[in-house]
Amino acid sequence: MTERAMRARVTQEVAEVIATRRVGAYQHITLVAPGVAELARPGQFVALAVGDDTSGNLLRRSFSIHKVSPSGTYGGTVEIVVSAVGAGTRWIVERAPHDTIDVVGPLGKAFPLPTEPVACVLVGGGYGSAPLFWLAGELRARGCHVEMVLGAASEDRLFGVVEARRSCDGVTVTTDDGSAGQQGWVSDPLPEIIERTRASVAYACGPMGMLESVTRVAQAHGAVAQVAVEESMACGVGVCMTCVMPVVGADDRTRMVRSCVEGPVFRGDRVRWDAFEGRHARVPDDCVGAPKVGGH
Amino acid sequence: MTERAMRARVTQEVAEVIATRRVGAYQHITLVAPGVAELARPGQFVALAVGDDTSGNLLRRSFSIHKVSPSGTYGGTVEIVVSAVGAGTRWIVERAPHDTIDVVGPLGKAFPLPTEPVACVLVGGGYGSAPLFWLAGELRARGCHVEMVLGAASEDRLFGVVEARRSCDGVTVTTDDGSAGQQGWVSDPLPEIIERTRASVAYACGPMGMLESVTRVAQAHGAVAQVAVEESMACGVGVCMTCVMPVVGADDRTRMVRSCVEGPVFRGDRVRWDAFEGRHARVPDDCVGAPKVGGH
Amino acid sequence: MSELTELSQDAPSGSDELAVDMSVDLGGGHRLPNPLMTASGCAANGKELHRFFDVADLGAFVTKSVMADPRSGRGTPRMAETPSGMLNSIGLQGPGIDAFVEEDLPWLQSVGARVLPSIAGSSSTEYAHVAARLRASRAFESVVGVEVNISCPNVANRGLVFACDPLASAKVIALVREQLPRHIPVFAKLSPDVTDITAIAAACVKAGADGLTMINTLLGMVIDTDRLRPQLGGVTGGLSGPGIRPVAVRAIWQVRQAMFEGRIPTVPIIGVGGVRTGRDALELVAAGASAIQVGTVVFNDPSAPVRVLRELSDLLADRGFERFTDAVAVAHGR
Amino acid sequence: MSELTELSQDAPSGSDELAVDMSVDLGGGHRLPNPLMTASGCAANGKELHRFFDVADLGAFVTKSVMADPRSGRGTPRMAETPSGMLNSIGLQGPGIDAFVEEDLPWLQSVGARVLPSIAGSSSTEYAHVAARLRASRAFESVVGVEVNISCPNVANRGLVFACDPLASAKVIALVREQLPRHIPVFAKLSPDVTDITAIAAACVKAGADGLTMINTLLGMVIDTDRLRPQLGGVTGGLSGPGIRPVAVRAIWQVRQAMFEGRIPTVPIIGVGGVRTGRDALELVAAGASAIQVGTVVFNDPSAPVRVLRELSDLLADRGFERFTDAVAVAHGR
Ligand SMILES: Cc1cc2nc3c(=O)[nH]c(=O)nc-3n(C[C@H](O)[C@H](O)[C@H](O)COP(=O)(O)OP(=O)(O)OC[C@H]3O[C@@H](n4cnc5c(N)ncnc54)[C@H](O)[C@@H]3O)c2cc1C
Ligand SMILES: Cc1cc2nc3c(=O)[nH]c(=O)nc-3n(C[C@H](O)[C@H](O)[C@H](O)COP(=O)(O)OP(=O)(O)OC[C@H]3O[C@@H](n4cnc5c(N)ncnc54)[C@H](O)[C@@H]3O)c2cc1C
Ligand SMILES: Cc1cc2nc3c(=O)[nH]c(=O)nc-3n(C[C@H](O)[C@H](O)[C@H](O)COP(=O)(O)O)c2cc1C
Ligand SMILES: Cc1cc2nc3c(=O)[nH]c(=O)nc-3n(C[C@H](O)[C@H](O)[C@H](O)COP(=O)(O)O)c2cc1C
Ligand code: FES
Ligand code: FES
Repeated sequence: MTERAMRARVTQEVAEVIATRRVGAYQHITLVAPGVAELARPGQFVALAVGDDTSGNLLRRSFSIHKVSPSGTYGGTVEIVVSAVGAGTRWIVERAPHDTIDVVGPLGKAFPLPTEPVACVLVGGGYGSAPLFWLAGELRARGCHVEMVLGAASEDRLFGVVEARRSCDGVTVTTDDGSAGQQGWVSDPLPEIIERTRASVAYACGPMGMLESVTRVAQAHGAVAQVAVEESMACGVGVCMTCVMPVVGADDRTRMVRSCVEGPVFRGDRVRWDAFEGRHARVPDDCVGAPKVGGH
Repeated sequence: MTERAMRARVTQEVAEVIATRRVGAYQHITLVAPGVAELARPGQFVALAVGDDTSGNLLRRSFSIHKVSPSGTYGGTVEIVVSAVGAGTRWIVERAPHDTIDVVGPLGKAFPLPTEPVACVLVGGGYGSAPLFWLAGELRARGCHVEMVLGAASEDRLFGVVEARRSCDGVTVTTDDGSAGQQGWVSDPLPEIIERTRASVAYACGPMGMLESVTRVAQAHGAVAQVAVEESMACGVGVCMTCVMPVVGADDRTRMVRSCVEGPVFRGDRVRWDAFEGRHARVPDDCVGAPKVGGH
Repeated sequence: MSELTELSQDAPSGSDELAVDMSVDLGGGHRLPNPLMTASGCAANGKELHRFFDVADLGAFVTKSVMADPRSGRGTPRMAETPSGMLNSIGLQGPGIDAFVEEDLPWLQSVGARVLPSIAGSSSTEYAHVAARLRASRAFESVVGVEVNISCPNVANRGLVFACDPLASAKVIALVREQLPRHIPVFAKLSPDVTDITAIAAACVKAGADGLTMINTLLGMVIDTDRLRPQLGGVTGGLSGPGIRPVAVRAIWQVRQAMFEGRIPTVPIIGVGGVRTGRDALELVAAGASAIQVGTVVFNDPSAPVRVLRELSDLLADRGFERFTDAVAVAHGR
Repeated sequence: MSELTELSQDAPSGSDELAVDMSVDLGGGHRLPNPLMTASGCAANGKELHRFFDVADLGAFVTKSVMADPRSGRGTPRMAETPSGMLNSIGLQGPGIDAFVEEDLPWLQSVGARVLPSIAGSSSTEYAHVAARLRASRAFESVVGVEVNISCPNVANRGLVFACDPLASAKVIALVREQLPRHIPVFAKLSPDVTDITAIAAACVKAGADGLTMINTLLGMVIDTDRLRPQLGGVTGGLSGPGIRPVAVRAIWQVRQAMFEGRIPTVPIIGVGGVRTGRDALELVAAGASAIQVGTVVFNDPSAPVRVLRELSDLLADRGFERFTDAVAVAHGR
């Protein structure tokens, strides 16, 4: 890593795949990326290039960092959990050991950690649980009581149930179809857990709809929600303005902020959930610089 | 192979690489392509797709068929010899055993074989020798006396010297820098060989400049030249009209003909060598449909 | 006919097994069994691709643009590969209309193909002459429409391409329309290299075009960085392939939008530009195309048009469509 | 300064070790150490990329087009990946010119960058206002030129983009030119979505442009084939990336050719469009570009501009050039 990368706390490196294995519906991939491994914090993500020079897929794909091992037999490693949904993720899951992938990271803001040993609930939807085990470890190291809720459409889309039992003080599993754990959504058991553990923070990562419910439930039960969002990103490094979403700032004004550099972790109650509709987000009328009637 | 492919004498198949090895400056690749192997004749070529669905390289790359084995442990195989010069050939030479490549073939016209057991000289420049060993075998099976001239810029760019000694009645090697065989061009020893063996046909494959000299020398010494050309091809199957060159037809008129379907083998004395200049070929003024002065 | 009989022993032909009614009428009462076509200049005149699939399985076969006389085309190199596309400068090489109607068209008819001949000219009278000669062909029965490639240099106007000028385009279309019987729809093939494609579309439809084909190639250029000169013999060339698909989708969308708004009378649009898969075809269809041509991608996959047909039909079935035509322009007003 | 001192301990910066004299003067007597630049809107305003390389190593840093007031830009999704490119519809999100001159420009100056601010407007007077405010900035010393993004919808003309109309383009350029001191060259950034780009180029130069930047994005569109509606919140968007490079090379070639023929006064051209490697940059240079911007490819490789600089310099050395400027437009007349 160059001194610049060190100072900038971000680096770009050609990472070798040293392990890749199927876990339910996902692929769990381990990359040798010592620079990223050294700098990363839970909640941050990496952006992977797709294909080689002949590739027609120019944009990087973003993945939460599941785990880092800053040193080891191979030098530092970074692990990610990938759901193959399109051309880029399909290419990534098809990589074999010893293939290389160009990685930029760590990117974005990490989950803020409480300064006191408070109770926390961690909520993961699908592969959204990937960054939470590492977070759980850090929280418990600070003396926090940590419970986890893992939810997914079906059993094969749950990630890390065994690891959760190992790394947390309590684990609840929900599936939409009841194929594992209790049938329903992650928001169903959440009120009871927050109340019982007197949790002050609910950390969540998963689909937008889930993050909105977690925020609502947390607020109703006196906890702060910290949610890691997933917006379409072209650059991941803050230069393209494609990944924006409406978020309320410290001055109480809404702005379209870049989720790659000012996120992906936001305080749930700052996100303008009212502006989202399916995969689209409107610019709220009261947003700074919103188009005036008849204007741009 | 479908009945259509059989009748059409061309097929498209996803071929597995079963062997690939470095030979001097080239990569010798063996593909499992039973359909192509069954239909091919010496002088024909295959067109390989570059990359997978994510590839930005849309056009196929053409390669002379070096050898076919219509049956065997793996089913029929096709061998090619590749010089990595650009993005596509680099991708092809990087394929490892068990990787797959999409192949269309066999394409183009094969070398015409003499009906009588006449003497023949086969001239190969660089990897241009690739299709000649198979041709030599067929010629000798018909009782022809076969000598071969292999030429290249330097020793590492010669292909198949050992194989030539095995499959021919005489072999001469030339290199521009004298690093192997006699120093000079393939056209230097050619007059002596044609005269001595009373060759009626000179078959040649290699760069355009070489094909032109072989044609000239053959003509001067009473032999017919059959040359396999190499023009930039977008489709390889006769539909795009990019691979044309000026060739004189049976009616003595010059036309811009497609080298992928009417070639790649042409009678040397039919090719309008006067129209070539570097990598460009002009439309001769007396060509059928040539632009009129002030016209298109 | 013996060839056709033989064919029925092949794997069942594309259209038989399709889950969706793919048929479409582009005018003149010719109901095409499906909307897939070759693109002019990317399929020659049929024989070559017939080795890979039955050209009668296509909705229609679009031939290489033909002019009055035989043409040698340009010198070489005539192509350059570009990222997700290519550049070509063929210069409309072809046998001329006489050879076309005597050899190519009868052959296409003999294998049962429906044909959409593409015609070209250096002057509006040349277009008219080619259309007239086509009409007089003994194989004219196989023709389901005529595509007019107006992206040709107009010798009367310093070589400016007809398709860049609404008046010149309209004149060509009007003259061609006159030469052909009413039941033969005329399609004007538009160039995207204009400031406002809806203006050219409107001029063509007003002049009698029964449909529009969009888009022809974009004007582009590649420099050979070894020899530091233009790579193509013809200096500039036409850019095609998946890289330009977003331009095709936009052009189709804009013209179709203008039809919805009543600024242009509604006529069918044939979509072309960068189609590689059924998904790509669906993009053009949802934007407003009633038929789809596959051009450059044929160079990558010679049987692409029939593959795309299968893929498109499967995607439509997945999305609950019973008829292809219900998906045309469906993305408008969503 | 401490940051700059620290930097010298990094790997030696790009320009020190280059084999060729890469310097270039684009007007106003500002000699740039090299011709590599970021592209407006593809590099934000510097801080983000400064984490990957020293932005002062660039010939110039081109900032995101700034307008008079803060703007939220459009709703999302704002992007779609396309073959060898992408589509974007950001809607010129930005902090407005006041914040730009108070925060962004001083920061760029503090790290030693040479800046080419890009300005935009919805009316010609807005452009003039933004230029005037820029001139009044305390960090104006860092400015080596101003790029005028005329690919904005003109509210006075039904939202028609300025760059599609020679008169509207000329008016913007003339007003901006008036606001800026003589030693600050003004570059008009042209759109390729016109029938004749040389006509727009000529109008801009006549109105006072000291140079031209070519090209902005092509208008394109992608349809989401799952939901069968336009993928972008803004329906259409700008197509960029390597797929459009042949269009950029052609535009630069045509305008440079018009300069050689005396149809347009000769001014420097800044080339942009699909540059991924030094080889690509050399294509644009040989066609006529005196400087090169790297846009979309930064999203693939954040340090692409300095990598391309190294690669370009190596290629020029291989080809026997001693000075970058000798390679500009070298492909003409070969
Ligand atoms: C901060 C962050 C963390 C993520 N973590 C994970 C993870 O741990 N595991 C995982 O499987 N996926 C994760 N994703 C989603 C993952 O990035 C997308 O699934 C992936 O980019 C889709 O690429 P594709 O080529 O398969 O799909 P395509 O649909 O072909 O992608 C086309 C384009 O859209 C972009 N895109 C599409 N969907 C998304 C999306 N959901 N988010 C961002 N960009 C998108 C792609 O980057 C690409 O540029 C994360 C996304 C973000 C933003
Ligand atoms: C009939 C025939 C037989 C051939 N046999 C062999 C062989 O046995 N071994 C071998 O190494 N090479 C052979 N070639 C040349 C080989 O096809 C090219 O070297 C290869 O296409 C270059 O691809 P690239 O991606 O590496 O280069 P690039 O320069 O990146 O290619 C760019 C484009 O130009 C085309 N192109 C470039 N050079 C050629 C060329 N010489 N011929 C055809 N198309 C070209 C490519 O197909 C591609 O579309 C043959 C060519 C032809 C026409
Ligand atoms: C090699 C080549 C030759 C072409 N010749 C013609 C032609 O003769 N007439 C015509 O109208 N279009 C011609 N085109 C344009 C195509 O028909 C089509 O409009 C364009 O390539 C865009 O579609 P695609 O991206 O699927 O190729 C040609 C295209 C290519 C690549
Ligand atoms: C996300 C994005 C935002 C852009 N924003 C601007 C802008 O604000 N002003 C401008 O003049 N050009 C803008 N452009 C256009 C680029 O500066 C450039 O002209 C174009 O993308 C072609 O270059 P490329 O292929 O290297 O990206 C933008 C391009 C992209 C991809
Ligand atoms: S992804 Fe480019 S700014 Fe966030
Ligand atoms: S390569 Fe297409 S016709 Fe020969």
